[in-house]
Amino acid sequence: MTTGDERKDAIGYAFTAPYILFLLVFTAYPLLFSFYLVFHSWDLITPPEYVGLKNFYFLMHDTDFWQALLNTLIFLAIHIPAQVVFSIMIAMALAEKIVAKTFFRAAFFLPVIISGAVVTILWAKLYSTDTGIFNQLLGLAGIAPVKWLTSTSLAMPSIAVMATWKNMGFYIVLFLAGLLNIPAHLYEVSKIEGTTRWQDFWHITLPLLRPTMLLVVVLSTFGAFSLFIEPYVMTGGGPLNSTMSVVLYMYKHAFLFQHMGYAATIGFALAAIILLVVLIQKKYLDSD
Amino acid sequence: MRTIFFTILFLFFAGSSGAIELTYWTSSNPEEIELGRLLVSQWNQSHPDVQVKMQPIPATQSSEEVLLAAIVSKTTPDVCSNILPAIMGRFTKSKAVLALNAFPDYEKVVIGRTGSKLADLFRSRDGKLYQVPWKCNPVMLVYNTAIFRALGLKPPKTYSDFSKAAETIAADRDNPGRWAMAVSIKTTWWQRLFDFYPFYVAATGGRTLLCNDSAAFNGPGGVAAMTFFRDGFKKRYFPMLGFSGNIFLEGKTAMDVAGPWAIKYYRRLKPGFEFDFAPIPVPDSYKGPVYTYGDPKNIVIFATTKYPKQSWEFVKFLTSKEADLKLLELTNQVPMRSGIVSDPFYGGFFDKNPLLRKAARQAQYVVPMDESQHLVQILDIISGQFEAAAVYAVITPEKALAIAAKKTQALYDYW
Amino acid sequence: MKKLALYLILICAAVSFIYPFLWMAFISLRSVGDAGAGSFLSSFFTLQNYKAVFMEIPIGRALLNSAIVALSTTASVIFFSSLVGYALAKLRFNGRETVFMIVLLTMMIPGQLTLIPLYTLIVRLGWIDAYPALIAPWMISAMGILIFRQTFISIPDDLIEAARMEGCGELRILTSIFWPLSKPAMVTVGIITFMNSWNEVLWPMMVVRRQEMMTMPQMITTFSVGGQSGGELGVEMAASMLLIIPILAAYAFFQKYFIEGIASTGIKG
Amino acid sequence: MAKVIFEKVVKRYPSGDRDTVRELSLTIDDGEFLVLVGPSGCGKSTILRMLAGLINVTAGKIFIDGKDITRLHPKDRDISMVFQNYALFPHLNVYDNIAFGLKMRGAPKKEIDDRVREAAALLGIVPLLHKKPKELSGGQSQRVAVGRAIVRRPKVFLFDEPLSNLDAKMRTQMRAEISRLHRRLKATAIYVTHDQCEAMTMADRMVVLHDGVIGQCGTPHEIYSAPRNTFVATFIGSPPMNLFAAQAVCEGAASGLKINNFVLPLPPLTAARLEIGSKYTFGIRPEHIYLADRVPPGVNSSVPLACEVELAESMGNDVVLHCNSGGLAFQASLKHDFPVKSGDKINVVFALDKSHVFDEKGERVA
Repeated sequence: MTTGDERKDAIGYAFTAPYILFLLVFTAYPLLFSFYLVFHSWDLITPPEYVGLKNFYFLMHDTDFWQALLNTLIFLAIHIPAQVVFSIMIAMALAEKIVAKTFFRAAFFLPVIISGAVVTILWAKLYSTDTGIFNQLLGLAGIAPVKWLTSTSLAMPSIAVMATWKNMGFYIVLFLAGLLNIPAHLYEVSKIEGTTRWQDFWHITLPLLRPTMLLVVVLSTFGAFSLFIEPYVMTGGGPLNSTMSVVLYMYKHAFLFQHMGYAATIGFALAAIILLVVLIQKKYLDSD
Repeated sequence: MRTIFFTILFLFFAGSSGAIELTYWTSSNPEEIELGRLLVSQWNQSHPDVQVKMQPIPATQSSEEVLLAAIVSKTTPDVCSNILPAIMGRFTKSKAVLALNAFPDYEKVVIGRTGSKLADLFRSRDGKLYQVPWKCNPVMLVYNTAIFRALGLKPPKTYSDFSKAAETIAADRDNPGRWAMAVSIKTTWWQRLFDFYPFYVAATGGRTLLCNDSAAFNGPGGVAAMTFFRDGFKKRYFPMLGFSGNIFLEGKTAMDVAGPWAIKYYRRLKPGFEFDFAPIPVPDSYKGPVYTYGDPKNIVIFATTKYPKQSWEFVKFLTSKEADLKLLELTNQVPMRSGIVSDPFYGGFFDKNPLLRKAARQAQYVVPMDESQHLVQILDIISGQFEAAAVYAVITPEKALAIAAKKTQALYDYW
Repeated sequence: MKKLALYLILICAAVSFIYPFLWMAFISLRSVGDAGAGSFLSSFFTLQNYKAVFMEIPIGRALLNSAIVALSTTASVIFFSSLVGYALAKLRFNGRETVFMIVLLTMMIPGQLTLIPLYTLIVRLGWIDAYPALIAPWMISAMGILIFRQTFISIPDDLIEAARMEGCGELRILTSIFWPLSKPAMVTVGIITFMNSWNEVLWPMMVVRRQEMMTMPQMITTFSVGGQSGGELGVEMAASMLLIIPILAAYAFFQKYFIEGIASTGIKG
Repeated sequence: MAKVIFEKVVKRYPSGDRDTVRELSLTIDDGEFLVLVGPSGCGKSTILRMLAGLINVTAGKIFIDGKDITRLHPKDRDISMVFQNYALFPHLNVYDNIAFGLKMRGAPKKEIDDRVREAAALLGIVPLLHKKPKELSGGQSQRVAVGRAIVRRPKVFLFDEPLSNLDAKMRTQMRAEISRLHRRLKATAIYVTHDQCEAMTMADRMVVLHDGVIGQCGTPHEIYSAPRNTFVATFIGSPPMNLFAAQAVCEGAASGLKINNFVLPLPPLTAARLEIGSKYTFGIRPEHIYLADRVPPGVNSSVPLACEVELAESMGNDVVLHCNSGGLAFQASLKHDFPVKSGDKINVVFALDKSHVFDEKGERVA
């Protein structure tokens, strides 16, 4: 038995060893294997076949993939701004002195903890053309039923609205924490200077929320690119592929067609795109 | 008490004396499970040395997926009787199944039962036969006889007949909002096996989707079938919404497309429901026998078996004359046995079940699907184009089928 | 006046967040006959939808599977992540900083990249339709390591030294000193892990095919999408309720930790 | 019970450019209360931690009771330690904190209970047993920490600056209490502090450390009255000893030290050890400087030195005068029984038999 530092060395290795092993098996190996897969065609049953850059070439010409990417970007373009705007609004309301603050916070957080599968199944009913509550409400106002999920132009926005509803509570909490971090004396200064609340918002609140904003945008980007269960349950990717997300498309190739190499290539491309998008966001939100 | 004891004792010794155990997978629908149980218990009683253990394939996933996963993990059973012939390409490619030609009495058994014409449809490209043709479910038009009677309609034979019938149904003032036929707008690949594909097969006089690894479906027959559905959706013969439950059973549509397996299903869900089968409608100009998709399911012996001989004996037992009668009786599906309609052995059954006589007659004019590793994907492509051309009518049938053909071609070009 | 508008907005928003779940609970308790449209309290409540769920699909088994998977994943993440977090925070060894960098780096890898190879790995390991497939790849979390490291670093070294003097080995120090002192971190990591594991649906759909091995969300998704529910709204909603009740109970119990823990780490599934 | 021996112990930290502890050899007798004192960074805590087993020894050996414990785990050395920040486990109450070590060693419940209560009674903390550490004051926490240390009845007690977080009054009180406790337990104790006052009052023997080496080891009195070098001389004593650069000169028959512009005659015994012409350091403690007209009887004083009081710091009983005599600055500590204020001109004398002379290297000459 040894003492002090050397012993700590040994124990340090012993304590990190499970993680290193885990990392090698479940992160490093898949990572390396994905590099292998993108150059191969493999259906899991017959031996993998080296195909060079064929997977990438097919990907470039695969209109369905580009459509799926475009769909996902449309989802992003609606989901993220809506998320940020509404979350900030509600967070600012919650930052005021109000009663039952915990109740409101808990209420907004409710959908966050609930399985996306359940939320989606539930909203599929709410969106139903004949019996859903949205069309019932519209009916009360004398408006004809809207095809929320069966029209090519509305299906993806409908899904984006639902996803915003599901995740908003989480971002409200983040923004609320960000808002409470802004020193109160800054607002006192501006009060003396006689600024309007709107000016306060633009010149104090928003700039100081920037770090939170970046976090929110990056996290929701990661989330948005993982879009899967919502279209899987609600639309199956339709109508006319308008809600086919990249992950759903990848899933289809892997599990319906057993194109492991191609599915890995899609994952590879998607990861690259995610990192690119996040880098761009970082550049614009993290500049100072 | 004592008998139980001795039984257990017997089973114990029987077990330890090295009785062979075979695993047999069946489809998971209740009728086939019942059939499987019956046949297996008969077999086990008469073959104490070769005991068969039956297990239904889990219901939630498609059988194909389960079987592929089993092949990957080398946990395939000895015998399986729920094989979609179209998927066989991948099984043979991965050497997962036994070539049955190896058994000396194979010719006698398989050709003797099925007839060489039908058996040849299931012959692999290398000329060998890996599957025993077992049963089929000719996909046919099924109609609500009560509605047809009330409106004075006859089952439509051609597209024009169909239109006329549909107009009559739509004009029925007593039942507003009733549609002519249920067609799914879902794009899951196998949905097309109950709309586009059988209509395509019928319109082309029995052609399949592919010909020499290349799309064959974008000819006049395919366009005709696609146009039929496009017009149907356009004229609201088919409901264009995602529906739950069986709207045909509920009387919301007058027709549906289904195989004879539906007979038991309908009777179970709605006793007293009146329906009848008819051949799939064809284009007005079509002459000749009406073919359809047969939805065949075959039996294979997996290469993982340790007891090929015993397995083969069991397969022969499953396809025996008596077993085929049980198949008819319990599942209302049609054995792929030539001359079954005229065989007096089955005559009694058919007399009692005229619907199945129809199905058995249709079974003489069925085709399977092509054997291709890309089949699922090709059906998925067609499904997408079906949605575009027929359901939403955003492109013409010709264009849709051309795109589908091009995408199919790309599959063969790249992989 | 302004306050009034504020409350009006908040109440409307809160209603829109809670109403769907109330509706779901309501539908699940309503007798089959009048599923569909209708107002609250229009009929009496019944448990027949729940009975139907148990009759139609092996939901009990799915509940058990989900519980096994979520609980063992959570226990494992807490144990192993705190082990690594302790080493990174309090033990000195060569390569410690490298390991920490790796932990941070792995958090940046989009999961989509490794999903397919991970699946093929599971196939090769023969873990399809088995618990290890659902548990093993999620046994240690980088997020957990990070949270534990940050928490542990603020615990004074004195306590470790005192414990060593008093006869503790390192594992003992972790379990009987650091764990009790980091309850909020443990609860945070625990509930985030439990929630993610309980709600996960894509991964089980990839590695589980046999119905007996399905987890709750997967079972309910296939039940709903696969049409097994036969379009019976009440049954579908009852199945969904069974999925959310455990997490709601956990939420009610740990509400404070749930929100604050997640806010402080900025991490979710 | 236990004799502790350090044998040429070296400690080098991987990051450090030189040894923190250099070839330390030291024997601590059974039952002795040894204080390690020195400025921060002198290596005193390192020595303690090496003995505790909390850090490893680079070279050399440590023995307890003749047994080489250099590479044993802390728990196998039979020692206990009181930490500067008390290091009480915040999640355990006082009772469990004290009982912790016994529990870890699997002692029977009954025995644990008896011993904990005994220790608590000894320290007067019985009413606190069910409190959590955060409810305790500093003094109470320290008592609990001591309780945790004594309950196991180890061979050696280690104290790592245990009183430095307490306020002055509490410190004095605890100081006395620890001393009393030590007399009662008669265990070997090693006490680290940077506070010379604690060292002087508590130690049987003290070790003044400087840059990883022992400056001097001896009883507090030895170290006070005969510091071995200028470091020890200035480190021990408050206010610190005055040191003047000096040169040995011979003026007539008597030799003396020339400091600044005056010559200090030395007693012959001292003078004999000096080499004329060499440079020396002359040291005199402030308390050994007297007003020329108030020299107590029996003091061998020097000739009066005229100086100006630049600052008079009254300490109540004493007054510390900051004096300047023609550029020579020094401090004198006088009994506060006469009026003196800044700016006054006074004459002082040095008590020559209490003076110290160090050579150029700073080593004691006389």
